[in-house]
Amino acid sequence: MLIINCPLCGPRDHAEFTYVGDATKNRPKNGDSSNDNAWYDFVYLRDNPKGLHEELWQHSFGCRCFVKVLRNTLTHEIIATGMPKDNLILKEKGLELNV
Amino acid sequence: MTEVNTSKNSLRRQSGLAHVINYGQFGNVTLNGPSLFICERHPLTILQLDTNKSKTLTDISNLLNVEFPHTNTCNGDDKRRILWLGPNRWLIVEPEHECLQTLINNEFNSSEVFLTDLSHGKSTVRLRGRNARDVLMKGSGVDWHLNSFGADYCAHTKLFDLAATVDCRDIDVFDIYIARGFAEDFWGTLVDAAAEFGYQVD
Amino acid sequence: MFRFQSRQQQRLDDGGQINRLAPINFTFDGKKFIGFEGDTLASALLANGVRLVGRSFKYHRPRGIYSAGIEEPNALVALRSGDRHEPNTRATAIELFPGLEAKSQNRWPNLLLDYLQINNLLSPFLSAGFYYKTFMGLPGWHFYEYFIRKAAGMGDGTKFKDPDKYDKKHVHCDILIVGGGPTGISAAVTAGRAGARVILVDNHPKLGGQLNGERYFLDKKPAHHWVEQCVEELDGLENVTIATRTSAFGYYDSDVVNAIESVSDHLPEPLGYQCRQRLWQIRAKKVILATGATERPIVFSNNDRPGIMLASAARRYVNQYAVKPGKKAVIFTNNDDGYKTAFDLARSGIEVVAVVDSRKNIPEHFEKELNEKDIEVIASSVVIDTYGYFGLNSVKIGTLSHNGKTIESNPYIVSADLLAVSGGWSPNVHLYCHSGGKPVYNDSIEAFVPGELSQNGHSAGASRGSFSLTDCLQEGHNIANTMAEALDLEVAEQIIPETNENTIVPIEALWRVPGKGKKFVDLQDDVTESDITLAHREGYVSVEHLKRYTTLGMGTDQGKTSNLNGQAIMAQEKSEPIEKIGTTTFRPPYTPIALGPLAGRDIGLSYKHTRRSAMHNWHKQHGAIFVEAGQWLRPQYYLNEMEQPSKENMDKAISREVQTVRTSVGLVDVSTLGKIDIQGKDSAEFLNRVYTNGWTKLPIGKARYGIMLREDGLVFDDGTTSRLDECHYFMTTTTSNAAAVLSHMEYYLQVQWPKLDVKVTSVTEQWAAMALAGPKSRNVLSKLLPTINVDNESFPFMGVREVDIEGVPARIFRISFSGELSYEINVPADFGEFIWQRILEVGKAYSIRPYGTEAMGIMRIEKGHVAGPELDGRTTATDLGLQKLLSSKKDFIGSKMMHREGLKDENRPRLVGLVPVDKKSRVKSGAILVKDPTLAPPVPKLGHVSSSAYLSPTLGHPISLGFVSGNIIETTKKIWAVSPLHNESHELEITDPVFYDQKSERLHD
Amino acid sequence: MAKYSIFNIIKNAFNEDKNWARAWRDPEPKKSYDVIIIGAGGHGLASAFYLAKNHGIRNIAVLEKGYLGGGNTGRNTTIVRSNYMLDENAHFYEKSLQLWEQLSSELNYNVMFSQRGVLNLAHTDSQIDAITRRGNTMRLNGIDAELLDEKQIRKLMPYLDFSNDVRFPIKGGLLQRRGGTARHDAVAWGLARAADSLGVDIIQNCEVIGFEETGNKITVVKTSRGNFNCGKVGFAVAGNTGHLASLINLKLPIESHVLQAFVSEPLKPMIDHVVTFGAGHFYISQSDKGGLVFGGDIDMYNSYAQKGNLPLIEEVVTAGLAMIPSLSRLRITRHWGGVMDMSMDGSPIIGKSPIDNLYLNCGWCYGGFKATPGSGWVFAHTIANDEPHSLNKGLNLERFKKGRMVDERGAGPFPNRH
Repeated sequence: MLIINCPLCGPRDHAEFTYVGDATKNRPKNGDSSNDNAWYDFVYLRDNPKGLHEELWQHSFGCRCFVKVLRNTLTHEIIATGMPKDNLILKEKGLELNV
Repeated sequence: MTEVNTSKNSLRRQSGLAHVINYGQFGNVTLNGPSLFICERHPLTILQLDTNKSKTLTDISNLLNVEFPHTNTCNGDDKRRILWLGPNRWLIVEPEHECLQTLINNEFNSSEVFLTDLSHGKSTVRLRGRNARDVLMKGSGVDWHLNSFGADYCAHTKLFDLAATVDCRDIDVFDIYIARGFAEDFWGTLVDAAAEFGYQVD
Repeated sequence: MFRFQSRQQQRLDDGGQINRLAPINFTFDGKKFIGFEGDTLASALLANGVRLVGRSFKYHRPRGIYSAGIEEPNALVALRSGDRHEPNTRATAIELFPGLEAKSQNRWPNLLLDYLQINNLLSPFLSAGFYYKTFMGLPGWHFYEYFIRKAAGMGDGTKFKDPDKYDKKHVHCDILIVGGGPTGISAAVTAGRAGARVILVDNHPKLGGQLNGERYFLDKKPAHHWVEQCVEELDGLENVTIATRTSAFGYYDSDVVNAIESVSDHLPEPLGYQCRQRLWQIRAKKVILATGATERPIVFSNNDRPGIMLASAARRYVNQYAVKPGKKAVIFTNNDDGYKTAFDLARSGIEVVAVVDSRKNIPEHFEKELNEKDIEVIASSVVIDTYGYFGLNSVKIGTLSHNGKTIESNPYIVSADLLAVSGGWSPNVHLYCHSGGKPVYNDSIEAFVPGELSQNGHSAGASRGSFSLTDCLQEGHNIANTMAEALDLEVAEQIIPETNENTIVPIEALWRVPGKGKKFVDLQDDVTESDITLAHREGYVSVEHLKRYTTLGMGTDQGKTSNLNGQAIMAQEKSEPIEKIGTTTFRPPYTPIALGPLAGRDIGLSYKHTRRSAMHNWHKQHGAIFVEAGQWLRPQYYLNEMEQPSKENMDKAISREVQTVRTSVGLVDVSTLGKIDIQGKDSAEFLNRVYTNGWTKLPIGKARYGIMLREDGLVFDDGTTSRLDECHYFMTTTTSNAAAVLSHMEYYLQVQWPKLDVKVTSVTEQWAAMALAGPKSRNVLSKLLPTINVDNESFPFMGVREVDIEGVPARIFRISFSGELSYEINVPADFGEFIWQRILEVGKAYSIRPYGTEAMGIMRIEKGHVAGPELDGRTTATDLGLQKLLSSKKDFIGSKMMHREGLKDENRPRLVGLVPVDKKSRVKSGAILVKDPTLAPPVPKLGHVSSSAYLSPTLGHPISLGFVSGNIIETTKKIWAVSPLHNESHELEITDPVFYDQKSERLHD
Repeated sequence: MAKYSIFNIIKNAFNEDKNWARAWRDPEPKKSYDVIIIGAGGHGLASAFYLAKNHGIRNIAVLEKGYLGGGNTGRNTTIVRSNYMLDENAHFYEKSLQLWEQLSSELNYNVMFSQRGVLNLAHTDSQIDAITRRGNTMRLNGIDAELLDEKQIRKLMPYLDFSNDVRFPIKGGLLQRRGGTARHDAVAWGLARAADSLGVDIIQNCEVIGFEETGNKITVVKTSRGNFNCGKVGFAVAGNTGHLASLINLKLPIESHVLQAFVSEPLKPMIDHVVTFGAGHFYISQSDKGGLVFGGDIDMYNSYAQKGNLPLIEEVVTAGLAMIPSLSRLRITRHWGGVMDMSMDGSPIIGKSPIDNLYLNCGWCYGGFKATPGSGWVFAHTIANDEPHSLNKGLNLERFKKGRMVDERGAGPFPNRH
């Protein structure tokens, strides 16, 4: 089990959250002239790193906030959590990005 | 325990638990009597309030004369209670009497304050007694220890696999809010978990 | 003093931690015995002179009791009977309780005369992996398998439901201590005094661990005085919880440790309201692993006979249980531990024939006591072989050559009925490894010990290779203090008691004794030395290959006593250091755990919570037959009082309900539809982005139908949304997608478009919803709302009204799923049942009736409305004939990806109506559409039937919705529906999906 | 290669099994290989075997970072079936099933392929409709399938819960009799032995650490045991594909997720088929050793950790007891996790890649084990001919860009929902 520290509610079992996925994907601006590759990349392609992974969870049984989590996919260690706008990787810079 | 109420509809307002509650003492009740007391709080007015205008917030709390609580806490009493729900979102709970919604609507601009009536969407159960925390421990991974979850704390969590809001009214008194549709099942699970301690339903 | 008389011929007259005043009756293989409170089944059997308790897995060799703990490989029994039957239970871990019933396993017809002992003779042909090399030809493996399976397996399963209850518990603490031996107790005292929130778990009925099995003195008093004194202090500390009979079985992520509390396994059956077992989910800031160590055997010929056991076990039987495991004992050891056993056995009046020590020099500090007790030590010698089929009767001893590879001089045989073996101790690093740690090899103790830390679980005492009692006590104290400091608690004092133990002389590794014969490495799975050498010869040399090829360590004991020996032998064969060979991965659980506690109370009808609408109980009382809709229960149809549930009555009820709606008026519970309240000044813009059609121009008081796509351009969900106010909307979703749609919208609002001022809230439970449908629905409504004008002009199609029905605030939407004039009435849930009944009363005049999901389903098919079977996550708006809802004037979710070539392909199956040519055949949904039903596979598939109405009471014949490849629709009007599963095929006519009221006139006036 | 047979077993028994030869060599790597397959799991070994056997290519290396068969091949729940609905999957998995039926004799190694039958339970009318559609499609594709009603299932599996206090009653099920189980390790070992005997170099403890490219071609594979020149390269490292691809800056529509499994203590025969629950994530079969093998769901979050995760085990067990209440007092001896390549539509990717001489065999989700021989068969063909076999045409990488997803569940581009 993972214990995720919700920035608002505090540490909770991951069973209270719904996993959304890779938080580093940028959605192409809705307005922009359709760039197929950008959309293909956003919807389908993943870095799928073995090591640090910045991901989104929704605290669906709690405050319903979307929470950003920086987690090591090899050890499951959670390095940091924050709100969607936070850039955890920058925050934790100095961390080697592939463990 | 049922709240006093003056609502013209009270006679017809039927709780989601109307068909499951049996009053009396059950489970492993010892000579010192039951160590748990369970009852429904009904009918209640439960109003969700959204606003990101702090000024407005102060005005409303003056109107309701209850402070809006900070993250993971609650303010007020059984007459009027406000729970923190999420960012800029609160739950106002009181025994049904006047129309709280109109009260607020008349005072404030609907583009600044967003109200959602959830009075009928939630069932409320009060769990009281020296083993109350032991029952909560069976259903949720929140740290229910008095030092981390004392009076006026609230938690939105997964309790016996249901989305629940737990409000610590007092050291061993808890109000639990769950979705009305699951009320009957939740009640069954709760009393089953309470049986080993012996409980009384009033 | 009164002493109970019983045939416990091997019971010592005094000593031990058993209660001689509390005799307990039990049976083994039907024979009656008596033991004492404090016994395990194993100690009670030994007390009664029972040595043969089981048969081995593969060769069915007679086996006895090998250990005194959870590591037991041999003595597995079937405990209890009937619906409480528990196969493969370790006799050494069963607390004796009155009426205990145990049976031996894996033998037929009985323990003595077991036919499959033939395997023992065939063993030369049954070496490791033999089955990979044969049984390949016809009639195929499945044929041979039948017999092999019968021979394999251990105990029997059961057919009955478990009568016992199970429970779960979530706890938190600062410091979790696993293991209540000297280390754990010492740690608990220090941590407790420091004021930390402490939980101490131990799988035994009482604390003490190894101390209970030894004759240690602490501060000159027997060790149990110290234990009792500590327990008393700990019980007094409210910040300390002691959980006995609680076995920590796994160390998981985020420093979560799970344990099983055996609440009533030690009782004949649970007391009222008591559960059998409880699963603990322990969230700890820090963990102290004081899990001790396990003694291991030495591998020599016929080292598996009843009467052969671990040296420490023999010691524990005399010391803790006051049982003589034998009369004449030989001790075989490669370390000091064997001497402790020799002394304790001798002290208990067991004749110790000899201590066979593979080491050259005997530690001096033992000489005095050896002389006192007149025990002979045979140095640099080994046990070569043993004798006695059903139980040990003699032992063959020989001297090791200098290189240890051969036996010198002429061996000799001594008679003995007990052989106590010590091959050294292996720290229990299991939990440390679960936590992510990698063990490292320690030469001084010849075993793996914890290496670097992975999480916050620190090992202490024997579990990190510190075998001296003083070290254990000291380490427990130290680690607890270090942790207290880290937690900003004040450090506590504790005076470590002084012990009476001798200094320990390092072990000299001896893994296997040279020579021929069947030398067992893994006693439970009958893995022998030769299996391992064969594996090496054939190249299965990595530890995992070794394990999987020979099944080493794959039994219920997971190789607690065998893994290291096996790995060491492989290392010798490869002439590599053991370190390099490594260990197999330690997997949870540490000891096998029952499934019951993992499910807790979520069994039977509580498997998944049931969700009920506000009118549920009315439905129940009025003949509703319910159907699952996700977690919801919905009325499928209603039977009249006279009708019994049956296929015919079902059809009757459904047609009845459809006809009522089509000709008069009906009422259906639609509370399960998802309802979402949307507020905020950007709501219209937001809806514009989530829906494919336009929303900016929707006036207040109007509803609109819309579909949502996923980012990949396929249809996600559909429903209506109504504008209640300038910035206030009310959305409905399908029942199954209610939660998904809410999260979907929250995601875009919080993550993608945080600037939009929109608030969404689920109000599904707040509103009880019912659809009043049929040509007479307006009449009913107007009676219900005498003061309001509900005629077509003032309350038009897609109109929305907020009204008051007899004092109940209601929202009424003039929308229709059935295709009839229809009003969806929403009232606050507590009023649901009341309003529902009022409508039926008012509707009586028009012979109104409630209808269920079946009738609703038929009518939506008649009307060509899509639902679940069409919205299957693989269809585009165009597939569904909804292309007109795709706005080209704006961007919306999915608007980019929906243009990919595969999604625009002309040949994609598109929604059609289907009517059997004979106008009566019932076409199954799930039938496949083909050109010609007589074709042989593989048959080209042109589409499928998605939804079927076996009879449309309205049209008087069956109808279906389905999908047909675009190119076919153009060219053909007829097609075949085949269902090979039912040997059916029917010719169908392809029609428009809207069968009923194409112009939708009935909706509009 | 000394033939395995009952006679040889007896012969060898008389000299204490001293004459058995190594099952496969432990060769010193060569400087250069025509084809380098990365990953000595079932798929990699099968690919090498069929490259050598069907296409006459012999200068092949299979690189394995650990020990062969140590990945998902050695930790899956060993189920073999071909009960798929969509053509792209159905024909491929059926070919694979046909190869299974002769694999033991083809390899002269008993992989214990046991066609005991695989049953998928249905608990609602809509589930019945869904399995009906699937079963009918199978039959039209020439794949065996039977629709059973509650009575027939009761007869076949009396231990299922047919009582009244059950939350989701059993309404019917789809049975594929030709489906079943196989001994997973034996598959890897048998393929290794057979491939080795055809000259394939299986190089264990050899981790790939990078690639050298010229133009749009891989020229050198860098490993912990030195650099090898290569003609063509094939990835067969399901679970680790994402990581391996990152070494050559290739992004794929794949996420790694952990699938949980566990096994009970050995018991006398009690469950004779493979049964899948329809109202929760749970399936079960009994191994020949007697252990009940339980499979469930994935953890839902990206992971490369082959770890057990208890909350998920609890969920799976709860579903298990809902299906078979009498399991309650039986015990679990070990639970573990395997790392799955979860693709964006739940179907595998097997074919060419954007790099000229690199071929992909990945995205197997839970389908990997049953695909083993079929995967090797078509992958070998694809590598040998530089174009896909008709059976894996539809399972290409471009399908996502082109909007031709193969989505059996209709779950959309969410890897953890397939």
